[in-house]
Amino acid sequence: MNETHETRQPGAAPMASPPDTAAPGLLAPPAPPAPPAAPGAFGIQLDHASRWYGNVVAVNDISFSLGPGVTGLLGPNGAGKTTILHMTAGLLAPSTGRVTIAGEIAWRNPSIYRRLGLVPEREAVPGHLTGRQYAEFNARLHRLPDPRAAAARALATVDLEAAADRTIGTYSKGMQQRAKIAGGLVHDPPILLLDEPFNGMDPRQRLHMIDLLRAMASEGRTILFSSHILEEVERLADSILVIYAGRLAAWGDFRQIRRLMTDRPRTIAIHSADDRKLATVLMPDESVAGVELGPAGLIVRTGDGERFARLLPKAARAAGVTIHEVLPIDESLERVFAYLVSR
Amino acid sequence: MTGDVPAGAAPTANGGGAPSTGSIYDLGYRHYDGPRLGRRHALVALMTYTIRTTYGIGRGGRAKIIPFGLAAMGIVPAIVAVAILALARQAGEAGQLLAEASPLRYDSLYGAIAQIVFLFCAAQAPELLGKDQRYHVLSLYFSRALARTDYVIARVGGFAIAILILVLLPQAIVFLGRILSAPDIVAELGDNLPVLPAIIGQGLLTAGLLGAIAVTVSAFTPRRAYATAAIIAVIVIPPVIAQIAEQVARHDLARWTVLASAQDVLTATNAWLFDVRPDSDPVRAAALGPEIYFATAIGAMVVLGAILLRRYQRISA
Amino acid sequence: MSAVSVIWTIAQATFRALLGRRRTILMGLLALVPVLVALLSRVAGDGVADDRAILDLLIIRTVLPLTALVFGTTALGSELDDGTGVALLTKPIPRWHIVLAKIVVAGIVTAVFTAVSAVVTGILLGTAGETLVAYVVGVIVGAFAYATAFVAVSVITTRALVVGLVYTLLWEGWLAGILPGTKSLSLREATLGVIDAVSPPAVVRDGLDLQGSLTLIVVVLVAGSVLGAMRLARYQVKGGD
Amino acid sequence: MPVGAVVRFYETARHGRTAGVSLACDRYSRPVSPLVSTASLTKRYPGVTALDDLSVDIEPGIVGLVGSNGAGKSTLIKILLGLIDVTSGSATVLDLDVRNEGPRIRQFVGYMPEHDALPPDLTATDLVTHLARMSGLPANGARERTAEVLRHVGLYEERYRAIGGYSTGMKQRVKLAQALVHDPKLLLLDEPTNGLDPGGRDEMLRLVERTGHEFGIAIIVASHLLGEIERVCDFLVAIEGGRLLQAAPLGSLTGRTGMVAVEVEDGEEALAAALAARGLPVTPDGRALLVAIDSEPAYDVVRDAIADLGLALVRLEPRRRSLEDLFRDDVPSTPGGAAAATATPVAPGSGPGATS
Repeated sequence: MNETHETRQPGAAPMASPPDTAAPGLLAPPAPPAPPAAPGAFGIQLDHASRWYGNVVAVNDISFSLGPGVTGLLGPNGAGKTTILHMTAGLLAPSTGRVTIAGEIAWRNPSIYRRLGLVPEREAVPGHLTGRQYAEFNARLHRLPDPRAAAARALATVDLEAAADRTIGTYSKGMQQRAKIAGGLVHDPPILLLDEPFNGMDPRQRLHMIDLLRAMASEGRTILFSSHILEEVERLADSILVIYAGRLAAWGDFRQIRRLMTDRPRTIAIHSADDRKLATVLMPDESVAGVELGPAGLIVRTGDGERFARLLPKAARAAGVTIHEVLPIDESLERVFAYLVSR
Repeated sequence: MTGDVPAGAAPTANGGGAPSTGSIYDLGYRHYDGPRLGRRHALVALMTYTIRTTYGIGRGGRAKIIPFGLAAMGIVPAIVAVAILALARQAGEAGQLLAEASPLRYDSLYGAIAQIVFLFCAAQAPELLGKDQRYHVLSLYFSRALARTDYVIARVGGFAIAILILVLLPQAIVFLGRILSAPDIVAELGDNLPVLPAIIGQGLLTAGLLGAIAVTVSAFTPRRAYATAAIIAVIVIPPVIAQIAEQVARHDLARWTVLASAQDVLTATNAWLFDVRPDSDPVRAAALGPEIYFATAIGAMVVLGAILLRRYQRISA
Repeated sequence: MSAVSVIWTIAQATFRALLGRRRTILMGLLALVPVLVALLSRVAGDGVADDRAILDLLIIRTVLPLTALVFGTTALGSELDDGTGVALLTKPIPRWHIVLAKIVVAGIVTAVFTAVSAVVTGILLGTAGETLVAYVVGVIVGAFAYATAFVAVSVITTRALVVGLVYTLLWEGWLAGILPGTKSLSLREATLGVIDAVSPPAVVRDGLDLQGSLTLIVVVLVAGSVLGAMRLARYQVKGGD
Repeated sequence: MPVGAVVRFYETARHGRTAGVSLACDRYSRPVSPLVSTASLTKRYPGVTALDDLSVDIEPGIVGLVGSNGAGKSTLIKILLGLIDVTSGSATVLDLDVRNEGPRIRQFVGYMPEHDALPPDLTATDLVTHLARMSGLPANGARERTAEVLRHVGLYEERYRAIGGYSTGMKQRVKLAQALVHDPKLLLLDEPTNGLDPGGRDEMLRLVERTGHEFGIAIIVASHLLGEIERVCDFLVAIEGGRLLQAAPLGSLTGRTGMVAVEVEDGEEALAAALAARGLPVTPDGRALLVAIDSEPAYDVVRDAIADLGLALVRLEPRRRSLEDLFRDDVPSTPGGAAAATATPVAPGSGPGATS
């Protein structure tokens, strides 16, 4: 069904564009420079990877490669997101195809964990350890030269110093999540895999974590995280990977993806001083597919967004109508996601 | 919603058939203004629900196999006893000896089905309590018009009644069997009636004690397999210890271990109620007064009840 | 950070995980059973019962295998099931470090619980010092053999507890009685063989001799560790959507 | 003692959409006293203060309850249900005192727990009917209400299958249904979209909105997701470290800031220069340009500048304050709303017993 618009199956995979937005908010304390990935290799790469259990195909021939920056992994429940994350984490063998971390095969290759930080959603944290002990436990297993300092830094990064010496069993859900993140970051990895990282966090911690991940991405790290909260993905991710029924439905910047959906006319809500007059002025132009005057102001459906956007200010000035608001209604990540998974 | 036509618009005059004018009824959300029966009703509803769940009624077929299977195994010996009795009575004088020798009289019936009752408790109690804890259903119960004590009372009460049914059914069959097979029903009824209080008394003790033990143990072990194993251990092991103690030890230390064994306590009360010799060596060896056994049984029920209430008072829903 | 310190880190965490409050009490009670029986027979009994028979029945046949079963299957198996094991797997350390640490800890904890129970029971039964030493040695060797076997099983299947129960109750218990051949694969017989070698009993048993016992124990120790490590290397997280 | 924020709630227009619930008197035409009212409510656990001297009145409507981790959100809900006792202070729900009227309150209050709380072997119909009986409904009343409520939450033929086989979305609907079956006056929802995928979250939020505005049932939604609260709720109560941070109608917290975000396909610099030249200072903000517009002609200046440069006007949107500002450290939380005097926001990780 999706022949109507060419889905860019990128041959030369576009490196996830380095984030053009400056990393807002507080920068994490300057971490030591991440160990360089193998030259020319992508942080995370799937090459025609599939995974099935008997006849059930969980992941069906998916290829993508991610460089520095933040990528959001999206998909309805049961679409195969967790299977992809497990394969990328080297915890699950692909039935066919290759999964590599910094150029190295992920499956049965513990050395990838030197460069890979993991925050799995399912992983339970041992309740009897304190936050500090858990971080130091991870640091020692990574054979870090100074595990205590590394643990302290990781705990500071996730703002857990206050509760570091309480056992994790007494932590709230959000604090347990931050302890897990501290454990996953303690060896300062250049590549990060996070499965619903903000689950259970309160608004303040959420903002802090978003700023943290943005800052880490701007240091050149490759970050892949899955989430169901699209507001967060929209704010944090440079590009998105949408998985649906085990297939890669879309990949890249969601605004570009929306523009590629030429089969869905773009809907724009306009509030102006005189909606009816503006409507009559806009109608003659061929880019206007439909107009509706309703309580939410003037709704225009246009097949050619760019042309209409140039037309609007000129037509309004000609008609002497003041424009107060111009809102594209169906361009949010929510809508794009809904369109992708509803085909 | 289309025009808000009052629900149940009166049909027109043409004999109450379909309203000729046609009307659209409001399918929107209707508030409930029926009766609200409050806490007591909720407790009774939970108790009856518990009894039904114990027998797997209202659940799939699979849930009925164990309870009904065990209940059937409890009834079979009673039916056999009644059959023997009926044949014996037909055979006139010679039959009288046979009737007396019949293995199953009221007093021995409890002993005969004891194992079945233990299995029933061990299998069904976890079914009631384990699931509520393991799947956090408790938070749904406690957020309703019930207090936590109501939940406990309803669950224990319901389970004890279910056991009572299991235990009294065979007795009822033997009781009816005796009367119906007797040539002179009124006379037979006359001399069977005085036994009734003993039957019911022992039934209540058995259901209360075993029910309380099973429910309390499964309240502390949400996982079904462990709960069943634990209940069997609590009911089966003490009699073995009492047995060993009685043989191995001469001193009176052994006498008191018999009180830890629910099985022996019930044998003792059964013997006193029907005034027959208790067929349990430790009980005979301990030679304790009957009031001690009754006190132990009732005391145990009270203590277990308190433990249960405290457990559910402090459990985090 | 040498291999030893990594293994020690895992071991420390495993000790803490295994000796949770509830499990420690439970295993303490199990270890108490032979002591109680010994106490009872000493206080209330007349003659002194055959101490070796009680030690064999209650310690070697019951407390040792069951303690090893619980600690062996939970040391690694429970972490793989509840997800905390992922923290170990996603570390740049060889898999045999993990398995070795788990076996050592399970072995030590089993040995401690069982040996203490054996010694206290022996003293109460008035067992000769030399026999007691034999039992302690046997218990330690048996503990590590059982622990290795059960840790390996817990990586291979999630039903390790059931498999372990079937092995101890059916294979070593019931079948051993009927088919003498099974003795050569029974860790219980191997443990008894070691004990008899250290302090020969009055009546010679027809179980495994020392040489047979030691070969079985060494085979179990090596095979268990290697198999466990290889299997852990290929361990895959289940399902997920 | 922070001033109790008593805010009467009136029909407010928000995001260009009238909130469905007006301050109606309730069905028995008594003037509506506050649905929920707490007076210096305090709850201390050993070592942690979950609620610290909280005084707030909550009116009928959809109320968002936001708070930092362990800030006492679920503690407050449990207290309102009369499930846990109170260290000091008092609280009333529907004019009933939580300290001694627990069972009676719970007859008129529905609760949807956050975690999964459904037995897998029962069907939705059997479970909800049984729980209706637990709320004091007679047998046939329970049966009718269950059928009605399961229809409203969108469970049709699946209601006769065992719950074990349900998707997370369907399980959340069953949990909502059991909270609605006894026709409560107040519904307490603890993170209703927990664990749902985007489609499921959207449906659940629509269901919550419909339940609150069409069914006329007061709702308190505890949630960590500010986007959800902004979309569904009419009123906000924010708790931080157990103390009241903010209690105000949404309209007052997400009002316009007087700045307008202008987004063009390309050529931002040219536009910025043009606007500055015409006396409208511009500050870049990501893809958009923020322009201070305070008069009608100013809009025309922007329009004409874009038309002159022949640029493509993609978005022209008044920038609103968002709930996040309450929680963002660098932005001082401006006192919004009628009388929402707020306690000074407790900085994270400091202060006695702060458990965030």
